[in-house]
Amino acid sequence: MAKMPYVAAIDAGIHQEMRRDPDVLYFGQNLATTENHEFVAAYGADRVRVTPISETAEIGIAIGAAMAGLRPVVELYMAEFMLVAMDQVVNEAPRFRYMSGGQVKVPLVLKAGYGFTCGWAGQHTGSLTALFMGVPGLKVVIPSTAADAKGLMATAIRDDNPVVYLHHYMLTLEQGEVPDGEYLVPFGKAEVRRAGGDVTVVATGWMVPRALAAAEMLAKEGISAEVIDPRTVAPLDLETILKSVDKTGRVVLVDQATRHASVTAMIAADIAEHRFKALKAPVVQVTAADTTIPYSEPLEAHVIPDEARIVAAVRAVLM
Amino acid sequence: MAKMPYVAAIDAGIHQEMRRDPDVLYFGQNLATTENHEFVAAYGADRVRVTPISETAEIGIAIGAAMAGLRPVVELYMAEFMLVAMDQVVNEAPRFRYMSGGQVKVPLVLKAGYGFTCGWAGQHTGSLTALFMGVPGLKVVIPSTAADAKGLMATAIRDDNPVVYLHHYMLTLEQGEVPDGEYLVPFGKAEVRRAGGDVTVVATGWMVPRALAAAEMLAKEGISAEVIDPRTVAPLDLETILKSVDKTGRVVLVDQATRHASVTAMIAADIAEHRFKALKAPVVQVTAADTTIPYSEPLEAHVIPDEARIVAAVRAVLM
Amino acid sequence: MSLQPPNAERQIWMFTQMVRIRTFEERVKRTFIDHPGVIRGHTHLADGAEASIVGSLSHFREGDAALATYRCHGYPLALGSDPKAMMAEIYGRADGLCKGLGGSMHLTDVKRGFLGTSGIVGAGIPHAAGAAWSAQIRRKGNVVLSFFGDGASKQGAFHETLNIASLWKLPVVFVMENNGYNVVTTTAQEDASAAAGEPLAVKAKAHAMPGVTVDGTDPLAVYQTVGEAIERARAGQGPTLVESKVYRLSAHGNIIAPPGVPLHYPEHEAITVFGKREEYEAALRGDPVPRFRGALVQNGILTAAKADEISSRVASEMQEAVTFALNSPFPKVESALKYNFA
Amino acid sequence: MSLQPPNAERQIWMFTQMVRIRTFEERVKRTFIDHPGVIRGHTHLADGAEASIVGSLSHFREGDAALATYRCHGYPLALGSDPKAMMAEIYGRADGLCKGLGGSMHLTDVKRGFLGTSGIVGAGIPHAAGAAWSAQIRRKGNVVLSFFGDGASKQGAFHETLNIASLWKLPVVFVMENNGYNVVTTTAQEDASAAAGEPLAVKAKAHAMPGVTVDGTDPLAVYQTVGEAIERARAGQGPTLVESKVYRLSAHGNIIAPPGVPLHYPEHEAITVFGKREEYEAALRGDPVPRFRGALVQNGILTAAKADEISSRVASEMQEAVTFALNSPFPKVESALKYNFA
Ligand SMILES: Cc1ncc(C[n+]2csc(CCOP(=O)(O)OP(=O)(O)O)c2C)c(N)n1
Ligand SMILES: Cc1ncc(C[n+]2csc(CCOP(=O)(O)OP(=O)(O)O)c2C)c(N)n1
Ligand SMILES: [Mg+2]
Ligand SMILES: [Mg+2]
Repeated sequence: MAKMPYVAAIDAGIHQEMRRDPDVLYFGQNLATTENHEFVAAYGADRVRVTPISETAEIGIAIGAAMAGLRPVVELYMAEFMLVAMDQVVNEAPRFRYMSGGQVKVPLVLKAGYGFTCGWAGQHTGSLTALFMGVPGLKVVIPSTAADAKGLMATAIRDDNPVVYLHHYMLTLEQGEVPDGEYLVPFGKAEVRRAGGDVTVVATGWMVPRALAAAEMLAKEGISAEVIDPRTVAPLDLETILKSVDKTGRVVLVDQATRHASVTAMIAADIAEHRFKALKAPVVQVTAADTTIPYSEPLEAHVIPDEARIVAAVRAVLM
Repeated sequence: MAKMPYVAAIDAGIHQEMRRDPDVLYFGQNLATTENHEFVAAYGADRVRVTPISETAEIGIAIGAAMAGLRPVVELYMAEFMLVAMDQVVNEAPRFRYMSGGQVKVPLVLKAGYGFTCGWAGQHTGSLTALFMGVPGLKVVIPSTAADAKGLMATAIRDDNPVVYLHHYMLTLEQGEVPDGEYLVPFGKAEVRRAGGDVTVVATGWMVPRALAAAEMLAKEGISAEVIDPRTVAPLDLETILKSVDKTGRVVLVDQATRHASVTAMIAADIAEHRFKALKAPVVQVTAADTTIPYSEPLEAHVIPDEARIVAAVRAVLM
Repeated sequence: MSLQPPNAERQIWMFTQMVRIRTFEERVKRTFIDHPGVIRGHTHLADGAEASIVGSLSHFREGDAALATYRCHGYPLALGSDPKAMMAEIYGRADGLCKGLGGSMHLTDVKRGFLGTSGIVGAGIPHAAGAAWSAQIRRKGNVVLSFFGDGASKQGAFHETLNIASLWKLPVVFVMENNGYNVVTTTAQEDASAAAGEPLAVKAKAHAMPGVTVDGTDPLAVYQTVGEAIERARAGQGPTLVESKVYRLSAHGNIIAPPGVPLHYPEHEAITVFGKREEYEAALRGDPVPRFRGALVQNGILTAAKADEISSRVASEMQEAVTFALNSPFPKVESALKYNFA
Repeated sequence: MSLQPPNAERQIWMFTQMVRIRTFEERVKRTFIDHPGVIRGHTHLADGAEASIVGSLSHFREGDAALATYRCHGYPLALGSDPKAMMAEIYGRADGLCKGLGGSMHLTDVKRGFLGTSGIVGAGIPHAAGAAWSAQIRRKGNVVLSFFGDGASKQGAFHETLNIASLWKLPVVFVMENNGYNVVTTTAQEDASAAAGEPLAVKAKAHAMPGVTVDGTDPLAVYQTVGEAIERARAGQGPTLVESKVYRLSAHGNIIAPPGVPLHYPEHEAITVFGKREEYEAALRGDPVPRFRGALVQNGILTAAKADEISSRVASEMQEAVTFALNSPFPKVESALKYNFA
């Protein structure tokens, strides 16, 4: 175990796999522009390359390289930049295996930060997870801790399918204990971050620490919240969530996205269908206000879910 | 009133507005390539133009023209083609008014067919509505009848915001009565297509006739289904849906999309939060199977929701 | 670079492949009349482009790869795919090349180096560059061929990819089949270079890449031009843009007809939309298949009798493909849920 | 086409605008030290590009429009926007040009023809073409200026738009500010033309459009080159690609620092990443602001005293902007929900 920031843990995951498997590539904009670059120095310019600002070609090239047997990791920096190449992400990469009747596989990782809610304003602050989670053939990963950042990245690289790996910008420097040596975190297994019996709180990314902080505040009032972090939303470990609902009968779902673009709506709908009997209260979502993200600090803070809103939602479902 | 096919009604809506307002433009690929083209002949080459296969530029140009005071309607043919220009659709058009503090408006219509489930296979058959519905600043329209096709198109053109107008391919030649003369259908007002008291069925696009057919079958068993067509999913007329749930206490939501990419999940989550007390049964979704759409006919039919699956879902929520 | 022309045997092979493509496409087209409803969705034929396809793929070696678009029936035939499995795919059957999941627009035969086809215009161009990156770092002198239409050069993906391929000297050859039309739009109506009377190969100039134009109806000219580009690529000197000028002899596709309207192939848009029957008839006079046959007979490489024999052998082969495909069962419905994930 | 050079008064106006842009940017930069935390997110300065911006916008007329990127502080100043409102926007205040909703990357001033700025590389280029379509059909001889960086020419949007603009002869001028870098990547590392030693203006050749390269640190040269392109556009002869070679004198932006790391401006990447201090110092010796001042003084258009007076007037103007912005209140939180819809 070593303490390291989330961002270093992501890199550790990439290193682990690049050392192990010569077919892993790592490329994207504004990396590896000198020979001293950590990855270029370690793995050479065959496997580590800087690209132009051409997301469509970058992701398209990753797809072709994957079909030809390599395992590309594309550095995208910000999830929004995938929008200019959305066809490659949702209508190319995840389709080829299927349309070819299983002849090809397309193992690649699209690594992108998201949720830059510290003044990045209207076009760089989105939480786009829901755009990807429902696409058959695509996997979607959202680490919220340094350990998961490493282990989920390694698993993403070994996975034989296209994976969207979304790391949260506000967690970049969060320190965490990270297992040394080979470390893999399985897909489709939610983590119960805090056990509790009164209410189930589900959150992803930056909303996980906010949910945990809210649980801490609630504990002082004698309310015991179970906080679940799905870690991967495709595949989604509904089982762990439903098991918790069976126990608590009450659910609050927290998402940094706007309500009708949220992952939580998908989960809420699944709970409403599969746990009608177990529910003792409405399934409540705490999501961003329905707006483009404003630049000005107090306005930005106003529209993003915070501990107070999570606490209030939990109190409401307990009434 | 005149009987006409859905596709002609869409055109009627565009004509109505182009005749009325010289600022309305109509352009896209593979239209207006001869002087005999209906729209070019009527409105001239200043306002009606064929474009190259350049969706990013096409939609981007529409945005710029809109900011400069015009009202473009972009013919996209298939919703998937918007994916290559997704940044323009979700991160440009709906952002400018907000980011400029209300200085500009971006009135434009992105007209696209969807749901080509008659052998168009993996890349052309998607139901992408949910990708658009949660974007603040964007409106999303899905006409299911010829009359709505005309009236919603006209309203979309007059709206001062970017509107994604999704017409269903399988409805192209469906005949319907369409009001003559100026006709507008308001946004944000769901239509109760069939009144009923036992169960609320919500469906959009091609799923509306399937839901109505299912309701017909259920009526023979003495089950009275209320079928609601939201018509616009952004804004969403939740009120009409919730009112129906208050009456029936039971809900089945039908979507041609896969489950975690569906509009129905958004609506289900809203119902689960706002009508917990009224519900007498689980909120059930009938969606496409979680797969890329296969080419072969029996396989395609197998994965898309049909009357039988809707009927079965209704029976289940009535048990 | 200079390339030996193909020997007589190879030319006969080329002719045979051209006839196979043409005959296959004729059988696809006839299916709409003989067996309505058997082919669904949108189908795009390669008739008219046979010389370009075969001339290009004559240089294919073990380990090379090719990628193309929805207009994809020609390439796998030339690469050795089984026409029975291809026709079965187009008919949506269990014995289809892609198990009935892909259909006409998505033929794929990885064993023969035909890696994938995208139905989204321009989207497959970077895939080819990606496969070329793999070839580059594996250092076995392999090359990738990227086939696409003139219209595709109006997609950003085309330019983004050409820039990277040139910058990285990837072993890829971009073969643009310029058939003068994007559906019902002429190149001059959608392309500034064409409108200015310039060849589309000029687009290579934006990316410090050689751009050449070749008569795509002449298989030996294509053999030469694409062959030189391939040699360059194999030698590590980077990509080339080849504009191969062809004319499609059928309509763009079997009509984007909504349900209710029977699918069929009307005449070429030059006639149905633009009323330019002469243009179409001139193209027909230049039809690459009879023209190459004529040249081979004239040069004594083939006798008329031998040419006829090839044609009739191919006719039986394609009749068998149709029969096989018609008799192939539909896939089991459960198979619809397979293959989403590896 | 030949264009009269600007008269003395106009040259003094140009100099003044250049000084205003430089001083404004210096005050933005100083804010990170003087008032840490007041500017959030990512801020990109125009220092080094003043001659290019002012030379281009000197030709602006009523009804013309300009659009740009996240690096957008320079244009509105030259177009007459109030630096107080601009600084207040960058500080996220209620009196901001965009009410505190947009911030540094999205300055907009519609009344002055500055229509919009996209933070997504390349995305704003088609917006300019769209505004030019409007100008074309309104037939008032108006023109649209599209400003973007060298890196943006690697986005598909750039090529797609140039093709359409050329084909339709839209009245738009594409001003590519080539500062030699996309963040920490040099043009030669990402652009095949640059790697081959060609100017980026060569990309116009793919679209039958004139492409010219100009020294973007010389305001009179830019005035001439962009002016001719504008005349051409107003006359209905279509667009031009102008590659304006500049050097940015600050780092790309105030560091993409995660929360916890204070935002600041380190030195230019030539120094911090590539260790090429000489390159940066050469650029500094060619700094367009003192150079133009020197020329004006030498030509007798301006005395040194008058030049100093301009500088000190501008210094007070920008001090006022800072003071105003610091004193402007934050917007009411409810205003965060306004303006999503018209
Ligand atoms: C991004 C995108 N836009 C539009 C289409 C619709 N479409 C299918 S084929 C085609 C024409 C393509 O023309 P070209 O590239 O010249 O190829 P050809 O069909 O002539 O071989 C179009 C517009 C598409 N498939 N993808
Ligand atoms: C589509 C997209 N990809 C990546 C980025 C991240 N990014 C912001 S500015 C920039 C550099 C752009 O370089 P250039 O166009 O030369 O403009 P400059 O900043 O040098 O003025 C990059 C890569 C982005 N904003 N949009
Ligand atoms: Mg073509
Ligand atoms: Mg630059």
